[in-house]
Amino acid sequence: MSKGHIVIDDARCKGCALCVSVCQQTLISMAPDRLNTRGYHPAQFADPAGRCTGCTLCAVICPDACITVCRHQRVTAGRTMQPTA
Amino acid sequence: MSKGHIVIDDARCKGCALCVSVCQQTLISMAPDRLNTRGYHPAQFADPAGRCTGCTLCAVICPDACITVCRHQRVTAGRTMQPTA
Amino acid sequence: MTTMPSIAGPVQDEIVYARPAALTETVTHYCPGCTHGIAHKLVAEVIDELEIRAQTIGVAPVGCAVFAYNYFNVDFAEAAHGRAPAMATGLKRVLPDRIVFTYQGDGDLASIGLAEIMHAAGRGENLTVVFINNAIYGMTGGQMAPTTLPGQKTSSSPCGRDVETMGMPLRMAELLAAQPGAAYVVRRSLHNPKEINRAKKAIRTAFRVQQAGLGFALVELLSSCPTNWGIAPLDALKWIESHMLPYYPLGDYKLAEGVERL
Amino acid sequence: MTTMPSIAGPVQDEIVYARPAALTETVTHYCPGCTHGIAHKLVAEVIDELEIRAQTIGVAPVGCAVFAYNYFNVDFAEAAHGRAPAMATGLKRVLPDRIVFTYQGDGDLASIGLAEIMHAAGRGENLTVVFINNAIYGMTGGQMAPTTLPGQKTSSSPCGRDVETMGMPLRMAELLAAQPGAAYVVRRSLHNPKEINRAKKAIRTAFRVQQAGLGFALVELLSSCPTNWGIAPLDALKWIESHMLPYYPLGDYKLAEGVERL
Amino acid sequence: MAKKLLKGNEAIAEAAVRAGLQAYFGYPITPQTELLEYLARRMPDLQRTFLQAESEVAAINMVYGAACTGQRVMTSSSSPGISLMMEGLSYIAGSEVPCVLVDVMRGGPGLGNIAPAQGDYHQIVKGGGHGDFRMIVLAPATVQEAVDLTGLAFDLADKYLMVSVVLLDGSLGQMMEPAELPPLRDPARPEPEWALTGARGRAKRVVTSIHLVPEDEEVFNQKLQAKYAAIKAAEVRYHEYQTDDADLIVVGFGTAGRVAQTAVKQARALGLKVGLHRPLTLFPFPEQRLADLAQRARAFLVVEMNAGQMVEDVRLAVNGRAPVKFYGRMGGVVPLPDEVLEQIKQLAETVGHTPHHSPVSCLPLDGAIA
Amino acid sequence: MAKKLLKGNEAIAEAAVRAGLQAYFGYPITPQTELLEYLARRMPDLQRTFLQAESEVAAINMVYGAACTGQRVMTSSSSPGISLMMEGLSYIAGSEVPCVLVDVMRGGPGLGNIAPAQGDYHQIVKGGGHGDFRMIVLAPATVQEAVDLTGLAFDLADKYLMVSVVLLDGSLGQMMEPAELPPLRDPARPEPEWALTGARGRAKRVVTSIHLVPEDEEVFNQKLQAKYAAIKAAEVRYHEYQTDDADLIVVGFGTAGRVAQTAVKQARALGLKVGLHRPLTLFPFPEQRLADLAQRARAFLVVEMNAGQMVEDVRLAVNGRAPVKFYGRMGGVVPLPDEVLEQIKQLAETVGHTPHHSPVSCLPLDGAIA
Amino acid sequence: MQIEIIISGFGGQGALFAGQILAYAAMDSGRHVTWIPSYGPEMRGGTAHCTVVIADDEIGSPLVRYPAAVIAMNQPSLDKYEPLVASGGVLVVNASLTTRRPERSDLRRVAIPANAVAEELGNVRLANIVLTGALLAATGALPVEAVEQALAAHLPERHRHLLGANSQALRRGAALAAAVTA
Amino acid sequence: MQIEIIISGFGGQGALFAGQILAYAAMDSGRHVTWIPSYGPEMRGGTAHCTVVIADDEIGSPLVRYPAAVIAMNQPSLDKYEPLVASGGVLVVNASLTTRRPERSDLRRVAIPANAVAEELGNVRLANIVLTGALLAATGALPVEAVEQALAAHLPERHRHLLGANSQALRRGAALAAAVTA
Ligand SMILES: Cc1ncc(C[n+]2csc(CCOP(=O)(O)OP(=O)(O)O)c2C)c(N)n1
Ligand SMILES: Cc1ncc(C[n+]2csc(CCOP(=O)(O)OP(=O)(O)O)c2C)c(N)n1
Ligand code: SF4
Ligand code: SF4
Ligand code: SF4
Ligand code: SF4
Ligand code: SF4
Ligand code: SF4
Ligand SMILES: [Mg+2]
Ligand SMILES: [Mg+2]
Repeated sequence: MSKGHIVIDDARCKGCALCVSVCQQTLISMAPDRLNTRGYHPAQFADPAGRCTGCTLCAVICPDACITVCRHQRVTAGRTMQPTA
Repeated sequence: MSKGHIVIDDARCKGCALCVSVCQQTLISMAPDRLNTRGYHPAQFADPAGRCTGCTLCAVICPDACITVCRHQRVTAGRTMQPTA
Repeated sequence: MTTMPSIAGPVQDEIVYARPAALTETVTHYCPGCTHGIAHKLVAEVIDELEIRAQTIGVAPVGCAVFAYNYFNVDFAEAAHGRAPAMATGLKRVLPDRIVFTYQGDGDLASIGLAEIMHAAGRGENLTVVFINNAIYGMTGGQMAPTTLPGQKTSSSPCGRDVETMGMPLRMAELLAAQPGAAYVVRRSLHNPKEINRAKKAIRTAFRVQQAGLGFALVELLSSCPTNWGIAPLDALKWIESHMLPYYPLGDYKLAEGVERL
Repeated sequence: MTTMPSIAGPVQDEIVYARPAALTETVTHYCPGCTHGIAHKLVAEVIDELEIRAQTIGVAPVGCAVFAYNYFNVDFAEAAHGRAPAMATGLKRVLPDRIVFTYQGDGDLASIGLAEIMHAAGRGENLTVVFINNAIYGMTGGQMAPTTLPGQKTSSSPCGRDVETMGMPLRMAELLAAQPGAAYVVRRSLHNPKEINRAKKAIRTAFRVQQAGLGFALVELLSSCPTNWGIAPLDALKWIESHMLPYYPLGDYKLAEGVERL
Repeated sequence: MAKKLLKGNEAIAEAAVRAGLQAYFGYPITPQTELLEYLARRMPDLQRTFLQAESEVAAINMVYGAACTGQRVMTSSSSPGISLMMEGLSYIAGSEVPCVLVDVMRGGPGLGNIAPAQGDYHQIVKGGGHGDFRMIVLAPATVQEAVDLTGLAFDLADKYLMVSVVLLDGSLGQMMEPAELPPLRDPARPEPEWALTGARGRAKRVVTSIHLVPEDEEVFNQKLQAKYAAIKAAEVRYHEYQTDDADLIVVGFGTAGRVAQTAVKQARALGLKVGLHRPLTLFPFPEQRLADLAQRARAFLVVEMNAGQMVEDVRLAVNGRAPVKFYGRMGGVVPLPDEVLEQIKQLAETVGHTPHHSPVSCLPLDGAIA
Repeated sequence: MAKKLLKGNEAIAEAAVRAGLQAYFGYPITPQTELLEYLARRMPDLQRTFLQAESEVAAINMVYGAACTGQRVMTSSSSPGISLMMEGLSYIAGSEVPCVLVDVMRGGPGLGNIAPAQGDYHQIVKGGGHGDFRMIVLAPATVQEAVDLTGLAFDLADKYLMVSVVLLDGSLGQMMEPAELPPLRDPARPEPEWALTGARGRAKRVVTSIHLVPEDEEVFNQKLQAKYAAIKAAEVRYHEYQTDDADLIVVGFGTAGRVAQTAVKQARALGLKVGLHRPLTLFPFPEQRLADLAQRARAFLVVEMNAGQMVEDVRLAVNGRAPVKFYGRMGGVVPLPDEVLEQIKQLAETVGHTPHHSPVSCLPLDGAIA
Repeated sequence: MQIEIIISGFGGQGALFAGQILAYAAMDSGRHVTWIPSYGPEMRGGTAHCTVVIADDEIGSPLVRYPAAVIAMNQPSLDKYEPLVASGGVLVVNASLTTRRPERSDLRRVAIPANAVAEELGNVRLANIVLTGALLAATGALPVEAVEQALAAHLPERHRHLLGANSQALRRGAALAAAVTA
Repeated sequence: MQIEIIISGFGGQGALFAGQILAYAAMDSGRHVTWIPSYGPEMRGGTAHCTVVIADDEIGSPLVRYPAAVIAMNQPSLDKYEPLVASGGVLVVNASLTTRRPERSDLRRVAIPANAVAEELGNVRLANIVLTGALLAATGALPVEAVEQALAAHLPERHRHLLGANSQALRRGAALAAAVTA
């Protein structure tokens, strides 16, 4: 039951991996072979188990302001939102 | 029975009167009408009563290093030296 | 943190962190993992939150942040090396109701520009200064700065900073705090999210000090230069913690009267 | 105090105070009662007493003491305004076994030359600095200095120094004492014979610190400018006491390890 | 307005105030200090900014900042202080913001002395700072011209977005003469479209001197050069005296030119056909006018209070069409009319025998100094 | 000694070390930084002084102090940093102590960029500082010349007691070429009779730039001018290529001159009678040699990496005897041989039709920039 | 005889070093040579190139608009320099990092999958040397042996163990150049 | 018509002020005028002088080598300027502070014990005005009334009460000049 999710602006990412280091849930990794348009291996978010807490730590530390963090609104009690992106 | 005396380098004196202000014995005064070669009323030392203690205060404060202070050596007990200059 | 509505629809997400509006879309020229980027983001967030974008004028230094004017969505001037405080003084004196800030590196502020920053603080100029201490000259390729640590190797101290000939590093926050006109002088660090959040609060206060007209405000930020330190971005953050923090203690070095109330 | 034999003869006087040999015979251009003259005398006496005349190199500032090189019987260079510490650094680094001192006014040292003095102290340059704080620009006719007191009228602060726009005066001894490379930083005054004697002791220590290679040494001397303060020499000394002492407390601001033992 | 007896330095200060000076930043230095001191009294009365900077380096960078707001700003100094402003002036030129600089020259090099001199010509006119930039340079010789050219300096700075310099020697700064001041202009002015004032309701603006790509920097430099060419075409100003029928032309700026005028008058009284050309603008230099004069003049004499600096610009303008002789005094010595007269007489004699196109010896040491 | 492949900046540093450099003070700035970094490694090894100053202002004043000891000292920088040294350089000139300054020029004005340029010619050659002073200016175009002229710079500085400048653009600083280094000289040297070393067993000495009385300052200035005249007579150096029978003379210094040489070679291949004059000394400028060349040459083309600065000195030397055309690139753009060849061809054509003594248009905007 | 060579690639691909090795080899062979790099902020993460001029006589301009030979180590370099190679000149292309073949028919075109070859040799960082070998074969600017000797003399201490691999790379490149033409 | 006047004395004797008053008077009379002081460190405690040029036309040089008239307020000024006064010119000397009479016979020489006269008038600081009065009488440069009016208009506020004394001083000087010649 995920509480949040993030969106990484791929084109802006410089592959510094700082976001990776702060995610307590280890939801971010560096694309091993893919290069983005600026020639970096970008960060990628994968949360199949819905563990993202929307804690924003990854976004706070990202030097290139690539990460948008959403927290899911429980509009109706007992119903879980899906990420929009 | 004077313990000391001072010599003022007249040509160097700028008439600032700082020496006058520190002599506890009031032995120094400013020449009221005489101008020295640099156009100042110079300080003058007069110690008819032999009250100069050779305390050096006047020399210490003189910004132009005009004042030489001598202390009289009692070469023989009971005999008082006269100023040499 | 600003709450922004996400795309409308039956299910609603709350965006709790997004790129601040006071940053332009331009991709920065900073090296990967360089904390200049974090500092920029914090300043921009504060500008957004205080809603001062339209009245703020920034002054960029000569240093890696020389192109800061490309990245902020506010009016900007580019100063000569070290002279940002003088330039900012000129701006602020003529436009006292605008918010003027400088953004300076340690070479810029603590070496060539030491007189200008000290006098700006001395006069109590109503300025906000964001001071990036990365213990090195980034832009010119890693020479020794006045803030370089003892023994730290740089391209101009190849055997490590020798305190015998170069003295100990300058602690700028402490020095500036001693200036009578300084209203707010603190040191923060950018090496982890917690410290980053504390740094942001300080930047916010530094701008509010100016808004309140209390005098000179400066936030020193311990920062990384992975490229010229020659280590990976994450290791660079660890190096801040292990090497810089002991010599540059974080803390509030000057809180003039009135600052607490802000 | 050196004891010099007087003219030989049957009766002998002891000269207990005479013009120091390290002063030339040249009459100074200083105004009557200006304490620059006292400071010169003290430096010369110390040079005599430490017997370092033949190994000392002085650096004159731009300020009323610009012609100091005419008055001291030692090798002398005349620096650009505010740059005496840089020039002295150049001299001392090449000739580390000579004694190098600068003699600087408050405009020179605390205004235009702030970066150079702070960095010399920061690097711990082995220099001796005699700093004449007379709260004004003497040579140029009495403009405000960074050390001018609040409310003090000068030709560039005709209504008195306004701390709102100019901040409070800089306390240089305190600022410099905070520099890591400073070994000896004290403030003394020249307003009466007792303080003059204390000042001399401090100057002596400042030279001995250099001899011992302990680092940067500076003696700030509260000094008078009767001409530009517009008062008589004696009143000027009283003004030091009544106005300057309260803001500029005399004292020892930095005594590095080893100084006490000198 | 009636004339007032005004001291050069103060006249410039008051003229600047009346031209709408909004902020002054400066540092004391003789023989310029009265200018700063005058503004220390005057500016606060008008609620305008006066700030004594910590140094000339700071002063010019404060000016740089204040100039970015589009307001009228000024600094002043004398030779050594001007040298410290070179980096800042290059930045201002590279950013195209307007400001006014007053240089009250004194004897040099180094600390030199505080006597009147004209040794900063190259520094100010050719660019003592790095890179290819120019400043408009106005050279008054009377207090009235000091007043008028100060006003003009602000107008030209604004028109061309650059530094305008009022260049004078210490004696004019200290001299009193009757002069008429213009009325006090309302300093309020429309905001220029490049000014940094906060991006309210408009796109953000940037003032910078950086063009990282050489080709871009070249385009920018071409723009600067085009501007300088336009200034050369439109803004040349000079004062002449009896040049119409002159065989010999004496050229001098500021005090030297004024002293030369007396000598020219005396030479005329002796029947010599001499005229005076006194440039009021040193950049743009009146090169076309001098080239025109060279069509008829048989020789030129350049008088300066330096070792020979403007004389190069005269030679460039004359381009070999006539000999150009130099007479200079240095180190703070002001030439007196009788010396200049002597030079005129000598030149009048020589020229009879000198074939065209062989320039008369120019080194101040070659007997040129009396 | 065998040749080594050396980078311009490092070659200068090592050449200075071998010439007996005893102390270096400098501040980092691109494209000069390798010079400083090289000495940061090299000097401590030799127990000599390397000190990174807090600024260029401090650096030049440290040099000033160290130079007072009579030892060989040097600083280096690039354009904006050089501007900050103007006051200090004027003091050094006014005190007659020797030192060496290296300016590795970049694009300007202002912060500009870090690409190679020659925009500091006026600043360095005519005196960007206040007062009438000159510096010896040496302009290498190859790494070998950089080595040789650095050694010469120290010798001339010592001989004439003044600042010698090694002036180059960023590309030569970055370039590698084989060059032979001279042997390491023993830095120990007799103490000059003006050096400040402590007045042991001799009268005290003073180094100052002050002459308060104008007449004294004038005498001092005359002494300086006499020295400069002696330098002009004795120290002119230049490199020429195929000038003997040349109709057209191309003039350029440093990299621009080197690029022009290739163009001249190409033009010769096309049958054009072209020669190259490349000054190695900018002060003293080879004015007599150019005047001599002007006796036979029908036109001159000056190529610079600026808006036209040295061209003035060429015009002054040619003095109207032949047209002098200018071709310049600015802002960090290095001209390439083909552009210069194009200019040569155009000029060769024009000159056929141009009457003597009418100078070809000189503004870089007048079509001079391709 | 004079030849102008431009070597261009991403920062880190070793374009500048390849040029330096050519310069050393030329110098050691008694030829005149100049090596001049691009420098400046574009180097950081961007592209880097250098120009090497080798000649029998004194060299005038160290820069040329139309070089006689180019090594394009990546796509941007190919795009930038293909139009500039002097007619009849040589264009060596790293096929591993380019997406198209060179188009001009008035050039000797050599395309080599240098990264692949280098990896085969055990170290992808040898791609620059492979390409250099190809350049030598295609231009005859210098004998391969001269460059081998230069490598032996000037390879930085920390890379000395790679000397053999470097030689191999050089020769493989030269051999391929003879065979492979774009 | 043009006249050049140099007024020279010790700092504090009011040489500069006397010159300024002449300049004001000349300006208010519609004449052209320049006033130029000596300045600089020699002023401190040393001597001060100024040059005033009054003319009907535009004034070229504000400085001259051979002035038409000189007021020498002390001995050094007499020594310095006596040789320089233009032949046929006027030399006004303060007899109170000079130890010799002027020697040149081709001048109109006026020696006045100005300090004594000023003290008689109640204030030794009026000596400069006494000498100015003498100069006016001896040269006819300006009418005494013009200078009186200038004093009235330009005397600093704090000295306004001395206006009457100043007038008297001016007139006494003028009267003496008529009588006393050195
Ligand atoms: C007058 C002048 N001197 C030197 C330089 C070269 N320079 C550019 S940036 C810089 C230092 C930058 O270091 P810092 O201020 O610490 O900023 P960082 O790059 O580390 O963020 C220097 C010395 C210059 N541009 N101008
Ligand atoms: C670069 C420069 N700026 C300004 C001056 C003018 N100037 C000479 S002395 C001085 C200030 C002197 O004041 P201070 O240092 O306090 O010395 P003081 O005369 O009071 O002893 C100034 C501003 C100068 N000579 N050079
Ligand atoms: S918001 Fe928190 S949990 Fe989610 S990806 Fe970022 S760091 Fe991980
Ligand atoms: S912190 Fe930002 S730039 Fe760095 S890898 Fe993560 S998303 Fe990319
Ligand atoms: S030595 Fe002492 S007692 Fe004697 S005159 Fe001086 S102050 Fe007076
Ligand atoms: S203190 Fe010195 S200068 Fe002053 S009056 Fe006394 S003797 Fe003269
Ligand atoms: S060089 Fe250092 S400070 Fe500059 S952008 Fe790169 S990592 Fe950041
Ligand atoms: S002006 Fe002031 S500081 Fe200078 S000598 Fe006179 S009294 Fe002393
Ligand atoms: Mg830094
Ligand atoms: Mg002072």
